[in-house]
This record gives sequence, structure tokens and C-alpha cells, in this order.
Amino acid sequence: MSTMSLEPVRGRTDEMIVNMGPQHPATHGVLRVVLGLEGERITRAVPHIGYLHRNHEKIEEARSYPQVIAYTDRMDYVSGTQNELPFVLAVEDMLGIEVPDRAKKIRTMFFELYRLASHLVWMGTAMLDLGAISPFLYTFWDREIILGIVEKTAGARMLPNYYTFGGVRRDVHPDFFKDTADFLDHMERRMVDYEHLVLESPVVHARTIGVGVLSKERAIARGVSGPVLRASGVAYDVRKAFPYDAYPDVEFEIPTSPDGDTYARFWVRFQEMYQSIRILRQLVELTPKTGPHKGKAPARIKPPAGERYRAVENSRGELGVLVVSDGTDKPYRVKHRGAAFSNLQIVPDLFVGAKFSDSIAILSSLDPVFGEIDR
Amino acid sequence: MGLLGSDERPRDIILGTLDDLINMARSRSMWPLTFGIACCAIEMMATWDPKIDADRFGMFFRNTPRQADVMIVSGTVNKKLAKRLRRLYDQMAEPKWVISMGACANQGGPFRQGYSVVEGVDKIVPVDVYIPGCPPRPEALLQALLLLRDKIADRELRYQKPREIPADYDVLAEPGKDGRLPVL
Amino acid sequence: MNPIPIPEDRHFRPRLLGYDPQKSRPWLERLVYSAYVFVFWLIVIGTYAGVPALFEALGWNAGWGFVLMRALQVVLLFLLSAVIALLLILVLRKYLGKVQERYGPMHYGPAGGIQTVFDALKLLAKEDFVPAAADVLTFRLAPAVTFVASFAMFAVVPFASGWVLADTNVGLIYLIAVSTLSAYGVLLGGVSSGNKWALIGALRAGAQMVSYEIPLALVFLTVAVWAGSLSLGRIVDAQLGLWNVLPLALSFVLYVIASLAELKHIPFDFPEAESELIAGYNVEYSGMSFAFFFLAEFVELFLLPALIVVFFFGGWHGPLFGLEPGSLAAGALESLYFTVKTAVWVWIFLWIRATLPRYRDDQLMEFAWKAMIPLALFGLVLAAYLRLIWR
Amino acid sequence: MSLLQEVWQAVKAIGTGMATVHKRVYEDAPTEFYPYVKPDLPPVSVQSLALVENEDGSERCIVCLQCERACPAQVITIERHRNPEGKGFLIDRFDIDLVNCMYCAACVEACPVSSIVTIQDFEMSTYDLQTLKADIDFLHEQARRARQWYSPKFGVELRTEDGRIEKAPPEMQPGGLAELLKPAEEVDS
Repeated sequence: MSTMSLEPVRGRTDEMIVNMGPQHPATHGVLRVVLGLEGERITRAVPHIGYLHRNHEKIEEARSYPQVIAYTDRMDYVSGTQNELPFVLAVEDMLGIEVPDRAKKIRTMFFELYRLASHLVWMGTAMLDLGAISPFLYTFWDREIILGIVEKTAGARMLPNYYTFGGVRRDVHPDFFKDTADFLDHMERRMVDYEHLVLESPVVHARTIGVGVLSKERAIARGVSGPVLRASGVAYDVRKAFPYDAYPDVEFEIPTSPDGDTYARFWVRFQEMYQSIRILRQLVELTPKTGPHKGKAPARIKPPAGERYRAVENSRGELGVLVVSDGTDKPYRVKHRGAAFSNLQIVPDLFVGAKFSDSIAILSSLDPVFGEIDR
Repeated sequence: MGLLGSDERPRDIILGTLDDLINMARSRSMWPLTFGIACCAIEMMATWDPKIDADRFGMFFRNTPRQADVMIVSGTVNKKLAKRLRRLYDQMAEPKWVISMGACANQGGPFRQGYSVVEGVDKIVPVDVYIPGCPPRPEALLQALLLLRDKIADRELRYQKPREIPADYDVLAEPGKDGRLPVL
Repeated sequence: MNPIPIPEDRHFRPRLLGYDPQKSRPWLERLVYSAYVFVFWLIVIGTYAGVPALFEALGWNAGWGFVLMRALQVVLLFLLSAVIALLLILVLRKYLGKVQERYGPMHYGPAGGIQTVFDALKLLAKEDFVPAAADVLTFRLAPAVTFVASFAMFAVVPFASGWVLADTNVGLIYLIAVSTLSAYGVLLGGVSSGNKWALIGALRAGAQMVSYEIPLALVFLTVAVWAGSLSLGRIVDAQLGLWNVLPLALSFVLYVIASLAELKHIPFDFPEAESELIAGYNVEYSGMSFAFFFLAEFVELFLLPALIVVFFFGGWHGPLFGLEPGSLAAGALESLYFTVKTAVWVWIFLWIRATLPRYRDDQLMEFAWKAMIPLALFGLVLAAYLRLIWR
Repeated sequence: MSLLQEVWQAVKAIGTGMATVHKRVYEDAPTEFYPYVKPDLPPVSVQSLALVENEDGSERCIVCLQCERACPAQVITIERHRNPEGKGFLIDRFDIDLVNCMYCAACVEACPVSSIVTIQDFEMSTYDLQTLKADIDFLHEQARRARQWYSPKFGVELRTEDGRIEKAPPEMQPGGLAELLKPAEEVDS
């Protein structure tokens, strides 16, 4: 099949095979895409993954349940604690551990803080891919504030290993709620600037509107999830469809756009950031200031034999985990369902026929993270 | 690193002074290669953010290996990537330095038991400075960059670089072509 | 080769420099920039007033003496371009730092003032590499072509009244010819590198050049029609009462856009699209060859705003405070006016660079062919008509 | 007319963007001057590990091997022998491979006597990996040099000038501990 082949077509001189990555500033890590270029138009695109394969699932089978949590952090490294939640939820389900209400709310706050952090990194790198330098620095400073809040409580910036079975490892810092409220005020001011620099910029309009259109049917057929799916007009969000933790207690909307183009994906991520701010505002008010942060969990985690699938809506989409237990203190099998991995499936669909410059915009709008894709 | 890339340490006073001057310039204008691999890459980007701002020390990213001086290996290197990494190192113009950032790049870190992970990037490229951490703080990376600056600028330290370039043929060779660096 | 001795506490600490730059010192920064600008100014005065005066005093202003004088002036201009590049790279980094809520280079030299000198020294001593797939002669030639093309523009740029290397009466035609040449360097460098990214960058440069050159030439024509001369000195003199920017506003806007394209500057930096083509046409260049591309870029970043000032903002004109026109003091003052006006335009270009993302290359071409050329023609007709009824 | 409006909109948007960028010129940069100013890390921050001794210099570690079992990256190596006189065990070897450590602080959580603790010393970059293969002397030395450390069981502790180990004041303690340590009347008000 010609679209999958890497070899130049014999006798065809107008096509140039270009190897984009694994070291390329716009591939967000170590993606390699082999492109067939006809001038600036892409005729073939074959993504290659596996440059960051580090045996997550196999190593996790050789670790006890509490140890696995530290490893799940390293998957989607941009969004920290979000990765720990599906595994923690699955094991809690298997063991029937009760999670106190306060712990649920703290978890949800961290979850949404990391969603903001992840979308900020996306915004900065996407604008860097489009050629603007300054938004990258602005977003990284805002992210730095979030990481400061997280570090004060959890002890680490990016990969804090903070959730545990039955709640969170330690109580939040006394300043946590005040810091978060201050940060949200700051963030609301900055979002105005980001709107000016990203969503309203005519150059961004020119680069993204009508580029890389993903139809609703195609998106569903390829198993796409998260902002990419919602930008194609499907209002599917695990937070609403299968609520977990404190999401039933808070009000928020699922922003969708019918367009399915790159600009729609940009727009949906922006609206998600507004929704995150809204959720966090509610949780700052709702969360009890004192109380248990951790439910009763057995000293040795030994789930009964059986299996359990739990999914959460992380910054990139549905992040699921299937835990199979054989009754020992180590999982028999841990299978992750990565959102970025599924979203990457549409790369050849969207690339073929687009301009080369468009492919950069499209790739940044998918926001892949290779720790989770290659695992 | 001696004058114009030679390994010999100049004995002459004039040449020695020139050598010092050029190495001072080198140490104060280290341009890293934009090559993010994994988790550490995000902290590597954060080192250039307003809070840390490594640009204060005259460092900014170059995308092409030809114009870069420092390669920051920021993440797990597996056997598929190792060949590309080595190739990037070979493409960099002399003089060049390597910083190994984070546990994975140092010795495989938490993933060192995996079948695909290279246990330490110093098996394929000569490393000048190692940073522990998973991932290291941006300040730690800046510290490493400054240690590298001192190493380049210092008369005694700069000839300490291991000049024999390591090549773990198990990692680098393509299957079936033993003893030869791969043609990629 | 002994291993590096491990300190007692097993902690290696970076050496701190002798001073403690804990806060930005704006006065020091201003001092450094003033020093650079002063050197720049001194070289300008020396080139255009000092050297001719010296040769006149020696009586060598004819024959081979004249040739020698011009050669000396060119050497001084080369020095000037180096100063411009060193200053502008520093200003760019500091300005980007300022608008990005950080500081930029600040620890080496007073307020980071000699950072770019270190950069230049390092590039000088770095390996200059020719890839195996490259065409060696063209590969070596390309940076020189680019640099010489941008450097040659100095010949007709008037820094003050009479302060110009060649006040030729075909200055505009010379400019069109020479500015096109710099795209050739890019084209040659990209094609001869034997790298696909460089090739794409070179092709983009070629396509881009074709699209912006025509509106640029039409704007040149408009200015020439308005001033009634092709000489840059006459064009400046014609703006004594009224700067061209008012009557030729449309052409002025088109010229700024075309300059951005000619400069390969954001939002039109397609040949060197850093996030797309890695480094575009100079992806295989290292060491000094790369430095020449860098140098050419920043010399152009000075010269194209300078041309904006010449064409639309009255060049060197400004209040002379009773100084006799043509004297050394008046020339020095005029060149200062010229530099300040140019600096404002450089700042606007840097500001654009700090803000905007990049267009797609076909969008520039579409814009150039569908909007800029008709508008430039309209501006030309308008200028001709206005000139008929006004003067 | 709509074309003109569109052009006007675009020009206005570019102008707004440029104004947005330019207004930063007048703001102070949040830069921390790292090598000159050390960052003020929160006490719970996990930057490195250390092994605390008792105030009298005796070993606090009871060699229960809990940390070795809890470590996900499997970097802790402990060898012990039974104490010939009295109860418990004596340490033969206590190594933490800080090169491969993933700094998750699982060992700190597992330690029943708060002997292994987290410290904020992040300046561990090195020319030589051997400096990071921490043996027991180095871990003790790290703890002696650290001004403060943290373990979940005892919270943040400080070492005073004369070598005594004290519990840090409530404002340095994380979450629940801070609440517990506060005087009762403060909690009420």
C-alpha cells in the first residue's frame, strides 16, 4: 500500500521523502514521521513511535501495588498526578476502599490544576510551533506557579506520587486553598492576554482555520478522545459520562465545536481551561478545610483475583487502566489505555493533503506526549 | 579542549593565553541542542522560563546539531533511540559536550530493568556532567550547565574529558551487522 | 588524564563570579548600549568625514589615493557592520527578555554587554564543517554571497547629507539588484547543503523572493516618481518639507510588509522557519560560515529599517540648531538623527518578532500577488497624480 | 465594505497582541537568580535523601528493611546482622543508589522510625557518577549538613546550632501536622 510504504516510488522524481524527527523541534518529543512531500504538499505520512518505549506495563507487573503509582506518573509526564488516578480508582474498587469526601475533593483539585498546567504547556509549545516565542515564556511562568503550589503540598513539581489508595498521601499545606484562589485570580487576568495572543491573532486564524479537518465520524471511528474529539462535535467526557471523585459535586460544561479543524481544537482547549478555573473556584469553596485526607486502606494491598477497568478524563482524553489481579500483592497485568496514543492514530489522515507547515500546526493541536504513547 | 579542537595542551605562553581566551568564550556561550526526550525535557524547557532564565548565562537553544555545543540528554534512551542519539552527537561540530540529565539518562533509572532501555547514556556518548533526579529541578540543570562552564573554562579541568568516545556495539549496531556503526 | 578530584563533601558547586548581579541595573544597560552606539557613531563619522579629510590633508584624493580611500572606508564599514551585528543581537536578546518577563544575557560583561563578543569568538573557534553530500564550492560561497549582498547595500545608504559611499544617480536600481542577490546566497546555501530541510528552505526563499520583489520594486518606483530622482540623496532632500510617509502612506505600509519578507523576519521567516525546517537553509552550516549568515541577517535588520527611514521618514533630516550644513558637526548631528530614526524602526521590527506567529508561505505569495501588487500599482498611480497636481 | 472591516479587524487584533506583549516591559521579571540566590524550597520538597542519626550520634535506623521493600526503583541495598549483645540488628551496609533513585519518597513513608528522610539539597550535579552512589557515611553527612528535613511520621524537623533535633514550628509543617501543632485557641479562632 503506497501510503504505508517508506520507499520512494520508482520512477517518481517529484516526490521527496523527508524524515521528520525524532530530533525535530515540533514533534513534541521523539515522534518520527516519514513524509512524502510534493513541493510543500504532503502525499504520504507514516508516523513511527517507540523511541521512548520503556516497558511501563511489564515493569509495573513486577512491582507491588503501591510501587506502581510512582511509575504511572512517568507516563503522561506533562500532567503529573492525573495518571495515578485510574490505577488508584481501579484498585480501590477491587478492594472496596472508602474514600473520604475531602480526599476526593483534594484529588480533583490536583487533577484540575494539572489540567491547567498541561494545557499551558500545550499553548506555549503550540505557539512556538507556529513561530511565536513570547507566549511560551508566559505560559511557562504560569505553569511554574502551579508547580509551586503542588510542590508545597506533594513535595515534587512534576511527578509527585501523591495519590494513594483511599485518598492522598498527606494533607494539603495550610496555604493550599489560598494559593490556589490567588493563582486563579492571576490566571483569569492572564487568560485575557492569551486570548489576545492566541485565539484572536489573525496569523493564528490564517494558520489554523480550515486546516486539518477531522470529521465526527472519522474521529469516532479512530477512537479519538479528549479535546480532539470534542472539537469534532462529540460531547463525550469521562467526567460527565462516568463521573469519578468529586466531579458529581461541581458544575461545569463540556465545550464542543462542530468544526473539527485545528482552530476548533485550540478553541476547545481554551474553553477547557476556563472550565478548569470554574471547577477549581467551586472546589476551593466546597472542600472542607479540615478532616481526613485518607480513608482506611489495608496495610498490604492484595486485591482479590479479578479485573477492573477504570478511566479518567485527563488533559488529552480518556486515560484508562485495566488491572488484572491474581490475588497476590503484585498486579498480574496492568494495561494502560493512553489518550495521546489513540489521538495519534489520525496523524496520517490529517497530514495527507495538507501543506508541510500545516502538519506542524496539526501535530501541535493534537498535543501528543510520548511517555504515554510509547509507554 | 585545546585551541581549535585539538587535544594537545598548548605549552606556549601566547598560545596558552589564547587557548584560555577561546575556552572562556566557549564556556560563556554554550548553545544546547533542542532535543527533548522524556519527562526531563519539560524541566529542560522550564530552565529557560522566566523564573530560572538560563539565557542570563548566554545559553539558547539551536535546533540543528551543527550549530549546537551542548547536548542535554533529557530522558530515557532506549535502544531504538540510541542510534539516533549517537548520530546526532556525531553530527555536532567540535568542540562539543554532553550533559546527562536525570536518572534514566545516567544509568537507566527506574526503567533500567526493561529490555529496551540503555543503562546509561555514557555507554554511547562521552558525558561531561551528570544530574541526578527524576526529574531534576530546573535549578539543578542550571547548576550542571554552570559546572560544565567551569569545566570548559578551567585550565586544569578542561583536559579531563574522556577523549575515547564510547561505543556500546550491542546497543548501536544494527542486528546482523556486528562491530560496525550502523548506517542509518 | 586524571579524574577530576572529588571535593570533600562530594558536592561540586559552580563558581560564582566576583560580582553579585541580583537586580537588573538599567543604568548599566543604558551605559553599555550607549557605548556601542558611540562606537557606531564614531565609526560613521570616521568613515564619512574622517577618512576623506585625512586623504585630503595628505593630498591623496585622486587616482590610486582615491581607490585607497574607498578601500579604507569599506574596511571601516565592515567594522561598522560587525558592531551593528554585535549590538543588535544583544538588543534582540535583551528586548525579548524584557517582553518575556525575564532578563536575557546579564552575567558576562557589564549587564551582559560582551555576551555577543563571546558568541562571536566561540563561533570563530568552532569547527567549520562541510557535509559529505554538499557541493563544497557553492557551500563555501553561499555565506559570502549573502553577507556581501547585504553589506553592499551600505554603498548607497546616506547617513547624512553627502555622507554616502556612492551617491549614484541609479541608487534605487542598485538597491533592487543587490537586495535580490542576498536571496541568491540563501538559495545557493540551501541547495548545495545536500540536506532536504535546507533544500525546502532554499525553495521557499526563492518563491518568497519572487513574490515580494515586484511590490518592492513598485514601491521604489513610487518613491522615485514622487522625488523625481533615483538617487537616495535626492529622495531624502525632496522630503525636506514633508516626509514621504504622509503622501505615500499606502506605499509605505506595503514597503514595511515587503521589508519584513525580504528580511526573512517573523511573520514571514519561511526559509529559516525554526520550528518547521529545524534551521532552514543554514541547517548544515556551523562555525564561521553560520556566523556569516547570522551577521548578514543582522546587518539587514539594520539596513532595511534604514531604507524605510530614507524613503519615508526624511532620512537624516532634523533640526540643526543653526549649525552650518555640510560641516562636520552638522554631519555628526544628522547621522545621529538618522541612527535614532532607524533605531525606532529596528525596535518595531523586534517588537513584531516578539509578538507574531508565522504565516504559511503560500499565504504570503497569495497576499503579494493578489493584494500587494494591485495596491502598489494603485499607489504608484496615486503618487503620480498627486505629484502632477501638487508640484 | 466587509473587506475593509476585515482588514481593520486584523489590524486591530495585531495591535492588541503587540500591546499585550509590550506591557510586560514595565513589569518586574519574576526571575530568581539561581546560583547567587538559592531557591526557597518548601520543607516537604523531595530533592535528596538522608539518614538521620539520633542526637547523641547513635544510629536511629533499626534496619527493618521496610524502605528496601517499599522502593519502586529498587535502589536501596541493606545488609545487616543480628546484634550479638541486646536486641535488634546492626547495619553492615546501607547504600542508596541516588543515580537511579526516582525520588518518590516511598522509603521515607515506609520508615517506621523516621530515620530516612527527605532533604532539599538539589545541587547534586556531578562530573563523576561515583559521588552519587551514597553509602551510609554520605547519607549521615547529608543529614548533618541539612538544616531541615521531612518525614511523614515526624513532620519537618530542624537541627539546631548545638546539634539537637527539634520539631519545626507549625508554619513550616505540612497540612494536618500544622493544624495539630497549633495551640488549641488558635484553631478555634
